Amino acid sequence: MSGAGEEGRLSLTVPEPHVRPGDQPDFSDLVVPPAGSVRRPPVDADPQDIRDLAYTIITVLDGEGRAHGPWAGALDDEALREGLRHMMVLRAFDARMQMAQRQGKTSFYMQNLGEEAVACAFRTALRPGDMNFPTYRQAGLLVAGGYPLVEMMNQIFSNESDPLKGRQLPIFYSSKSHGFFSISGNLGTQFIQAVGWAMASAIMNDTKIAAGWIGDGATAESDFHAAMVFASTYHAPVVLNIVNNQWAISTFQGIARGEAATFAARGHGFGIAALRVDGNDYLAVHAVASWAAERARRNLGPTLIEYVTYRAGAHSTSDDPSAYRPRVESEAWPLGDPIARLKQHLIARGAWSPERHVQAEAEVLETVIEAQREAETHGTLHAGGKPSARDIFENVYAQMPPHLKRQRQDAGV
Amino acid sequence: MSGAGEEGRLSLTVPEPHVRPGDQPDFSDLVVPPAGSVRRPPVDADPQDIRDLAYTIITVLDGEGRAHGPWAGALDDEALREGLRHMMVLRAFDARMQMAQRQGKTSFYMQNLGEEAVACAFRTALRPGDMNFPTYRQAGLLVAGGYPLVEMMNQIFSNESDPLKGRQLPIFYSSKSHGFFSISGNLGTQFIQAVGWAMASAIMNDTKIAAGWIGDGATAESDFHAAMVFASTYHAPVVLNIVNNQWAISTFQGIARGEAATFAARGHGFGIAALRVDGNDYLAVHAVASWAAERARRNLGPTLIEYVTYRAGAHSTSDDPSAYRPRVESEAWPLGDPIARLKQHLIARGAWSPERHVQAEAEVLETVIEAQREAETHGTLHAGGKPSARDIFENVYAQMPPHLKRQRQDAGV
Amino acid sequence: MIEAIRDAIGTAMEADPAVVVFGQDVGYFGGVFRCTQGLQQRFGKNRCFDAPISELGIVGAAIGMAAYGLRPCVEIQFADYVYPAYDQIVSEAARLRYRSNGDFTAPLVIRMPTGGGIFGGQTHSQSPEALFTHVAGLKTIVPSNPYDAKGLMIAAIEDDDPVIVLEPKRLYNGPFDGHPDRPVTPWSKHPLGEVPDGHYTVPLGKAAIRREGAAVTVLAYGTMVHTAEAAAIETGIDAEIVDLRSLVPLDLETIVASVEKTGRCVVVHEATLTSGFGAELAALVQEHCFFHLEAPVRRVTGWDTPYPHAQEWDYFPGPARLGRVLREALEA
Amino acid sequence: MIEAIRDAIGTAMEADPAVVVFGQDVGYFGGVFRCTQGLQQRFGKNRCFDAPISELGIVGAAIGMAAYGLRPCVEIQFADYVYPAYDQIVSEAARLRYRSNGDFTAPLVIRMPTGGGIFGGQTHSQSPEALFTHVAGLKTIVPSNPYDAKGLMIAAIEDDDPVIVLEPKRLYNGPFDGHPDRPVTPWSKHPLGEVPDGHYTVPLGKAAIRREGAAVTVLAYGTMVHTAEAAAIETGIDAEIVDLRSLVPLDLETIVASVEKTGRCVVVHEATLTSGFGAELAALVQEHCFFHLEAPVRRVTGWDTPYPHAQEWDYFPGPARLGRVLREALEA
Ligand SMILES: Cc1ncc(C[n+]2csc(CCOP(=O)(O)OP(=O)(O)O)c2C)c(N)n1
Ligand SMILES: Cc1ncc(C[n+]2csc(CCOP(=O)(O)OP(=O)(O)O)c2C)c(N)n1
Ligand SMILES: [Mg+2]
Ligand SMILES: [Mg+2]
Repeated sequence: MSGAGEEGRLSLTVPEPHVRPGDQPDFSDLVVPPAGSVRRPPVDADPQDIRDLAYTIITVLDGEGRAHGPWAGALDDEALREGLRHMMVLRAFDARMQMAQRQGKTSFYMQNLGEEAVACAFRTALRPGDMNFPTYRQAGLLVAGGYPLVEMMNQIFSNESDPLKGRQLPIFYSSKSHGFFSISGNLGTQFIQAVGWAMASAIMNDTKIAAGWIGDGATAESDFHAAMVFASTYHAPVVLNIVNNQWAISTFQGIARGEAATFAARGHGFGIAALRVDGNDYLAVHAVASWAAERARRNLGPTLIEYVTYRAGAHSTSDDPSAYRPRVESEAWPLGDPIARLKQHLIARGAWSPERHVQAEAEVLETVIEAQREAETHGTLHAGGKPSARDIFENVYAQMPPHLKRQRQDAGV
Repeated sequence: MSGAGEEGRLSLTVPEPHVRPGDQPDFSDLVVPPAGSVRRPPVDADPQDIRDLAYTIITVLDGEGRAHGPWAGALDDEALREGLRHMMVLRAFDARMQMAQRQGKTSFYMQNLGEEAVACAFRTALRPGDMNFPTYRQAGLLVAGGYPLVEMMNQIFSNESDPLKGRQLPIFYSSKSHGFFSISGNLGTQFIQAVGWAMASAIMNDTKIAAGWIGDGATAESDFHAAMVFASTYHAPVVLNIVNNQWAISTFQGIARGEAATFAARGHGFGIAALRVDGNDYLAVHAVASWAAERARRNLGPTLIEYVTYRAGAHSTSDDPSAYRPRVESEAWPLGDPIARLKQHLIARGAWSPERHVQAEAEVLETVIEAQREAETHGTLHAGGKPSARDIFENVYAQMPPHLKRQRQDAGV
Repeated sequence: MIEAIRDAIGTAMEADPAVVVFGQDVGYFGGVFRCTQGLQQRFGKNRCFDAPISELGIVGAAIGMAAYGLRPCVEIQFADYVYPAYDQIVSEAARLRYRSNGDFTAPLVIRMPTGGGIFGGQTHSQSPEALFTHVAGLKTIVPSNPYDAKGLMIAAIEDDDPVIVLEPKRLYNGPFDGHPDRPVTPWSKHPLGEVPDGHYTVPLGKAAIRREGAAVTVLAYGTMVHTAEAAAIETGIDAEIVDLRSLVPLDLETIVASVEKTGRCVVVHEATLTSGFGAELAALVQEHCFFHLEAPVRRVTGWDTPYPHAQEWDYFPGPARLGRVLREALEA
Repeated sequence: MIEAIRDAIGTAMEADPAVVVFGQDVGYFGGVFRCTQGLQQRFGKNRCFDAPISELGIVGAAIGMAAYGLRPCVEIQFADYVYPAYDQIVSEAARLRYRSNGDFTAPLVIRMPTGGGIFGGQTHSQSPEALFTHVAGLKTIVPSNPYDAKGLMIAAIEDDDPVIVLEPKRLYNGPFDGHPDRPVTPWSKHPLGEVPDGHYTVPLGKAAIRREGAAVTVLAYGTMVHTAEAAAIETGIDAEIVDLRSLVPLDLETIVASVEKTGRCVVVHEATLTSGFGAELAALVQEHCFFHLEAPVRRVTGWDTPYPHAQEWDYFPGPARLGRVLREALEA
């Protein structure tokens, strides 16, 4: 801090990442405690007694893929293999759709690369009827929730079978039946909506809980604050998830976080239980998510979770991160790759093998390609079946008012 | 928390004050440590090392008016008598203007009753050129800053000498020369503006600092969050003041605070130094304000201060608090009355006497009445000199654009 | 009109357990204008409660609740304070049905006192209706009397789309004709002050002719309906006064029929002139009635300035200013 | 046009140390559309820096800075994301001078890419100009070419009032005439693509006639200026095209002169129809040129729906739709 300690001329501090393109990656700030070393409080813990959990990182898997400590052990082989498959499907899906965008089959795409564990593992802590309020980087919720890949692609291609009738940007999915709230392009807005949904469930003495999602960068938005205030005041049965993937387009997390040690610590000023977890550790994410979900279900109030992960890809197909961060930064990321880590763990526990993995990769790719083949029979953005121009005028209101009827007629559709 | 601990039906929590009209006041939740017992860290303390200061109450004066501890001792007799006078003037001013409103001389009024120490003592920690971004309940900043009472009244009466030309609601003062930013009717907005002003001072390598002001209720607004984020990120030389006077119109502070222990704790999630102080203790407020101002001046970053006080009067002349809180609650307020406490202290230190106080009361009243007499020669809302209808059209823009000229002509003024 | 609004909300809450009410000071206290008084006692804290001072939070939470299946009816304490919630209204409530193709919807009501006439200065006097009418997916209504207030409010709460309800605060305690110097007449003396018990609706999208006339059509809503009546009486002009009631959807048919009959049209509102809803009305009228119009459509509105405090009655488009333009419209 | 904007901001920063620039991704990276590229290197992190993702914070902090005496020029990444800042813009920036009687002012510029044509869906395509033109105290400008973009931007930064600058993103890389199927022509081939070095201004409040004509006046701004040119050429109609450039203040004189000459008027914009700025234009034109008008003023605009993704070209008011209305306007 320039000028600190002395009275005199003031100066502005603008946080800056340690490294920029050309520099050596440097994650020395990221202190990761040994796997299994962080305590697991009871779900009815008083938030003020677990403040330490916001300043650490809950990790289960060590560097050799072995599980440790009180957060381990909830998932059996079958569940873990299923989790691995979800992440592999998501990664293959991303790769294919990224390519499809390059081929002009759609206008835009956003990958989940490197962050697959967060949404995929979280999803398994939920029950039917629970509702997610996701951002654009939680496609894993749909994949792990069994939503058809073809439907996702129909949306991405804005084709004649697009469930959203071509109205939304690619990947802005919506599925009430799969507990996936309509994605907004406006950052943050869904966070307070999740709290409202959870309040509604409480008002109706229902049993369903909600989960809100937000990126590290978007925590700066006003909706984040509103969500914290309302969740705290009404003790809402909601899990509030911050996916800290280190970047917000070109802006490193320090700009949104400022001088706070962690994003999880934001919970403390609201008396909200806050935990920080290794977002690339499927087991840790699942365990923490389950803890928070149970807390919500028992009417014990909201939980704020920060997932420490890394956006390994570009922000979107409109972005090229080599302009603002070292090309090799992703490889230097200390928490590794979520798929590689779970694979290693499964092998270590004798429930998987390198050979089965190669075979699974092929199967997964085949599944995705098969889905794409089917989706493309319904068209892609500029070719084949399309939603109708009439769809522009539908669903603005429950019933079309006279002025829209006039306009639709004007449009000649 | 209903249903807590068991899975089952959820239910909504709506915080409720302990008491309502007819009940006995109950401030048992308010834990006030002994005067002088809270430590005083160096101004360059790391925010994370002083988190305890957000969960306590810094008090200097004890029940007998004696000063104690490390936060005492900065002000001499003269300064304290001056402080007493400021608060007495403000109280007399309030009483007269409240009456003037009842007499129809203005449309509206808001008192500072019971909270006089906060703004009056804070003001003395500032230097010329520093800028406050106040709410409507910091008239003490003007009074303690030597702004003419007549000008304040001219504004309140919207008369021909109103510096704001009748445009603003009564008490929505503005005075750049007195470091008092134009009051907005929109809660919260000024908090982030204070941060921006402080950033500007830092950008220009200036020496001036800013102070933002917000009520307990208004901390729920989005601007509060923006202010915290920007102050934290850019290490702004700003003092961010939360005046927790227990009420937001009819709503007790628990609705805005939720499950947090204090409002000061909101600073922790941003790495901002946070202190909680007895807002009815002139000495404590002055000491804490000076600490924070020095911190800002030394470019050591922002400080968040929560002043624990009590809105002893109605919210405004449009409000009747007996509809939502016990009539006698104010008398039961554990932190007493700021004027009585400072008077007691001055007497205890031999610098004041009951007789001088009575005399001072008379002088103060005379001063206020004299100012009112003068202001009324320039008119009151419905009688005497008025701002012009032409003033409606001025100062919308720096230069009046053609459409406003046409409209002014239309208006025939 | 306060009683009518309270009655409407209570009736809707009675009829449907999904209706919940919250906002600043609306719970225990019953709202600063007392529009929700008694509802917490009657329906419990679960269904009527105080909210933190976050308009964003109030509307954002209401959207989440609506997506769950409730029908929140929330209060913004003054229309002047709706802007912090503007993003949630415009980007979320208004577009949720569209962007999810009907998978999620936001049937909520956002009530707010609007308009001037109470010496409220710039932050207690605004009329922001045009900021809502421009937004596809919203409905915007402005009642001018207790009968309509109740019927429109119930219709709004039962509507499956987000509805903005602007309540002219100067009408809360009686019809106000724009003469601040005259004593306030209570609603009990006004034919539309009588409010039937129980459930009824006034449909969104239907205007009402408040006064038949042949010389000129006045398009008005809210407080201005009464000001227009005063202006017609005082000038003796045979004005037809159309109370729009609902701005979106708009009853264009009634408007066009009236203007085709009179051949002249004056639009009046309290909001600032430029890009006010009067612009839309003037544009529509000239478009649809061009060959019937004998004079340009004129607008009588608040000036393009913030709403001043002391000069309230120089700002407010009262009967004198309206009357002058009515006369001019007849002379053109 | 990107280079022109960057050049304008750099020129203004050079001329006045009080000009500071910030917004999301505008610092190191230079903005997602690269409009601030190189400014941080040139002027230092003190004067060009990244901001947290809080539009409210960006504008709120800028108001504080402006009150201090700086001239902030901030970027909102897309106009669609301005709503979280709407309260600070409407309640604060726009009214600060007024409410403090000039004691405090807010000379700031809020830039934002606007309009459709890039398959951006509902959140990267909006044209919210009418939400600013309704607010007294704001100025709102929309450049249609690099020459104007630079001159207007410098004028905006030097202006003592808050100015909203809507930058039609579809024009960033070349004039776009509404035919998505044709190859993009670069600005270098367009006469107004040539941008003089150094300091110059285009005054706020002056329209430009882009094409003289006698048959009908087209009022347009931003991308629609080029669409209108295409429509005129393709229909062969002798249209006079007025590029408004500044919506508030508005060059009513030029508009009235043109319509009095042609006797017909068509307004075109991308924003939704109802309460769009076209309503204000239509209202003004019929008011001021009533006895010269031979046909109603017609509006060609985006539909009253959110902006769809796949049906972009059915939504966008292209030359075909405009051409059809031009023909109808002549026949009326
Ligand atoms: C209100 C709003 N402001 C700005 C944007 C533009 N924008 C889109 S994504 C993005 C970065 C978000 O970063 P983060 O929240 O960390 O999420 P991530 O992309 O890393 O998953 C920005 C600034 C937006 N979509 N909405
Ligand atoms: C944006 C906004 N919302 C609502 C209001 C209405 N309002 C005025 S004062 C007030 C209560 C404020 O309480 P607090 O912040 O605790 O300040 P206090 O009055 O206690 O000093 C409310 C809700 C407002 N002025 N602005
Ligand atoms: Mg991120
Ligand atoms: Mg308060």
